[in-house]
Amino acid sequence: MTTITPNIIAEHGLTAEEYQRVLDILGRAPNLTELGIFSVMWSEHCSYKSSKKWLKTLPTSAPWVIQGPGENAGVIDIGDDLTAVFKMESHNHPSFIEPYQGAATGVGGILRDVFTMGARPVANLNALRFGAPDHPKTRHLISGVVAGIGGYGNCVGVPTVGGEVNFHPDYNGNILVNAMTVGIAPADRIFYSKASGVGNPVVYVGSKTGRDGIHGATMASAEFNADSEEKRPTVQVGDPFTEKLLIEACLELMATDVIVAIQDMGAAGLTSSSFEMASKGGLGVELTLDRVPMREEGMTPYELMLSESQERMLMVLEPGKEPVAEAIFRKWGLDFAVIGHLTDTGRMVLTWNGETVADLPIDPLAEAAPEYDRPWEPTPPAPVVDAADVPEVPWTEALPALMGSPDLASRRWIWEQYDHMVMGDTVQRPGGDAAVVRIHGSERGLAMTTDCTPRYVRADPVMGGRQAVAEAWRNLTAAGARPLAVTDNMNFGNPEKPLIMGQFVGACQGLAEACRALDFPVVSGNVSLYNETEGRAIPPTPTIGGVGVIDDLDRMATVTFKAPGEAIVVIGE
Amino acid sequence: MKARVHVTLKPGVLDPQGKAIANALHSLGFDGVKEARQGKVIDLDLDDTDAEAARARVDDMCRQLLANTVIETYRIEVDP
Amino acid sequence: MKARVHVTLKPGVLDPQGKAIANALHSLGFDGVKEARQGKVIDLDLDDTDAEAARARVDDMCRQLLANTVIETYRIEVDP
Amino acid sequence: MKSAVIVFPGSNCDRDVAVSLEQTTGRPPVMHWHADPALPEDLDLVVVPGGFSYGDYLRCGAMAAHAAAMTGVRKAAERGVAVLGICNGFQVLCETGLLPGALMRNRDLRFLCKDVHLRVETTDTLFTGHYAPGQVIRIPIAHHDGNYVADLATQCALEDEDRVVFRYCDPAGKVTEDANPNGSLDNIAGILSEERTVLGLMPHPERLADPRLGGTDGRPLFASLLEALS
Ligand SMILES: Nc1ncnc2c1ncn2[C@@H]1O[C@H](COP(=O)(O)OP(=O)(O)O)[C@@H](O)[C@H]1O
Repeated sequence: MTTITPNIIAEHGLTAEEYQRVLDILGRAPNLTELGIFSVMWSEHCSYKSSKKWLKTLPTSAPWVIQGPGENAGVIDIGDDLTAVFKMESHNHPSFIEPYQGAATGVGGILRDVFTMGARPVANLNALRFGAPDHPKTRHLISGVVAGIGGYGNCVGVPTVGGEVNFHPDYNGNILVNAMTVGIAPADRIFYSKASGVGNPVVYVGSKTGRDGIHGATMASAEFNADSEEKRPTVQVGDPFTEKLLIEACLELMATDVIVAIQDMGAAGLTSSSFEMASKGGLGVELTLDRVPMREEGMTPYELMLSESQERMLMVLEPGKEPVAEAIFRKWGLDFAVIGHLTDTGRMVLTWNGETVADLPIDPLAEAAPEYDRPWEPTPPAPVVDAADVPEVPWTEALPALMGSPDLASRRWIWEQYDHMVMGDTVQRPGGDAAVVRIHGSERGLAMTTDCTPRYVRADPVMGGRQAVAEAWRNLTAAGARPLAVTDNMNFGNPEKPLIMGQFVGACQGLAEACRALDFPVVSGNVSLYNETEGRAIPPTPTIGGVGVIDDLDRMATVTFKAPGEAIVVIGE
Repeated sequence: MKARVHVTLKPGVLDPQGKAIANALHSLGFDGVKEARQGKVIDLDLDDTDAEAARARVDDMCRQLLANTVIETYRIEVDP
Repeated sequence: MKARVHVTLKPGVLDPQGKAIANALHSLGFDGVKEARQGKVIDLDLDDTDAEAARARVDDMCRQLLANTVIETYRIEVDP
Repeated sequence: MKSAVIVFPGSNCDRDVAVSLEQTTGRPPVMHWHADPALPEDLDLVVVPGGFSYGDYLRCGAMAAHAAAMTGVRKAAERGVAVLGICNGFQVLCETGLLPGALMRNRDLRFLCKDVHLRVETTDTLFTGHYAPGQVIRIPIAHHDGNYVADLATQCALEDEDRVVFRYCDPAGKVTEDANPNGSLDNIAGILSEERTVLGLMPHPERLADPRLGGTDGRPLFASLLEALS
């Protein structure tokens, strides 16, 4: 058995203080598997330790909000006994390492967040930021990312209807790939992750578990030898066909009454899904890891718990209903395994070859997750530019320059690589202010958009945060929709730097103010911190994804001029 | 001079193609296929006349374009 | 027993992938690439123990599934 | 008119084409699961829809060609039942040999989703009676592998027997290299079988058969079938 050395602790990203907390909770030293579990549960990604304090200040309720932040995705009432389920999530780092697969698996992950809730995904959007267009890597990154988003979404058969793209040299070493999915679910069939029912079976479905994405840092620990790099790819490869099967199988099963709780295995796979389900239900869980479908030989409990293999889900079923579920998953050609059951011990117990390999208290671990009030400094006000100092440019020069600028140039090259019409309900294609997808079988529509202008946020985080929300709101109203709610994706640099933390705090404040003023609550979101290369942070990028409803598609508005001779009116200041 | 580059996924990387091929072969009744993996071969027709120089250049091409070394490995054959 | 199948486009069938590779290599500054063609390699891990029988079965697999003989040819290597 | 739509696990335009069939013919098609070899009796039309049948990782349509349901489709085709393959369906029909030739990766290697113009090359078919000869229509494409290839003998036969149904063209109806989105041989977008009862085409007529979606140029195809097959 591996001895836990300070080196191994550091490689798992735990500070000395955090490790002391581990010792206090367990009353003993953890083994490697347990340490791995703590490290992912307390990672920034899972615990929101730097951001939680500020996320709590966002407005999250309105009469039409059915589920705010805290579940796999937000849920809002859109009338006619239907709900819209949506969320945005980042896959920044993986997309920089391997643009095609990084972006593709990002789309896969956000789709799972949405159909886990019982919704059929009806649209994808993506908010992208790249470095300078003439930077040697940009071309490769953009073509890989776009092909990856298309490759995944096109195969799964969900139209990619919108998004945004910006360029700035400060993204040269750290691009942003934020993917959003919108789904529609019947109001009386929403599924949640809260486990219940002691003794109920815990079921694994989807693809087999391989050694994908097991954290680079953990590779160095004693169990692994020098040639392990080859065996432990940190980049996951997506399998959109399996995802399509998973969507269909899950939705088919959701039409029956056998699912108690369901959760996708995203980052930190089996660990966070089982922990979250048990923790929300105030229960314990016992898993027999030998039963997990495995793709490779010789996998260890540590690897099984930390693997980020894609296209997998965890469910709690009604007792005795395993055969119903199994038949559906087999019909769709997917793996299905009962890997454990719920207990009343409040502990997570993992066994392997008949031996207990981990035994952790769930609530203390979740409650003791670190939460930081990081020091922050407000962004110093940007110098005011005197209009007189701005050189005058004749419009005949300004207009072509603007039209040719990478930030304004047509995005047709991108969206033509996305199937934006599949499902037969795209009534407003990409290229307008907001995309509009008809609610199938009705004359109503959902409008959606993603927006953020990072240079405004960098100049003034509060104002920039407000502006992003206002822009999303305007884009929805411009399509004739009633804006209902937003999801956000907070992309920032290193929160341990007070100025960066100040950007985050300011943007949250701006977001909160605008959302409150517009009655446009935040129902889901994601935080991506530490977006830096060589000490230089990306421009602060709080991406907003807005959703609204159009009650009568005859009243939908589009951007094109309709006929010669019609009046052109400018409104606003 | 001809060069051939074999590009294969690193062991451990999920190979959806290979998986699909194995499944399809099974459903066609070809049992006994334990595993299938799919790779690429790129055949290049080069101006070079020196095998060693050619190999070095092709190695460059692989690292820059032909293989995605994050998930793939490659092997070069030069045919003098 | 391992078998390897090489699937290549028939000569005369225009290969968009190969052409794109050659163009990309040129634009990266690799002159002297006269032509590039891309094919597939499928590695199979088989239960068989007899090389001849294995070859015959893999030939069947190729004709039925692995190659589209309208545009592709294939070549089988069996590794005893 | 009684129709069926084959549903592979990775089909994703099955519902779209079912909607168009129902809208234009007033009757919903039977959705037929890929694993079932026995197609419903008395069918007039089978549709093999767009999508990614079994993931299409090896070659588009390669695995679908061996699906149980395709045995039924082949038999139906032999009996003279009309068969329509759209996009992935076209690829599947080529792989099964119900149509000649093959569909390769697009010339620019990219997936392309956009409206294109097509010239209706023949109206002497079950599928195009409601178009005018030479009519230019606007229909979307959405594919990565729509680059049609065939050997010279096939190319000549298609030409001589009036079996090229649609060609990519410019808005004025000129068949030019620029109007060819994917590198297809002779700008071919859709072809017929020798018996003229099987049509495969890359563009998606079901995507522009509803005014709400921005056009109805796809509708006459379904209307033609309704008239020819009822
Ligand atoms: N910036 C944010 N604003 C509002 N809610 C957020 C934000 N970031 C995360 N959340 C919420 O926190 C919860 C956990 O998010 P996350 O860990 O990203 O989900 P997942 O488990 O799907 O990976 C989600 O319910 C999400 O909606």
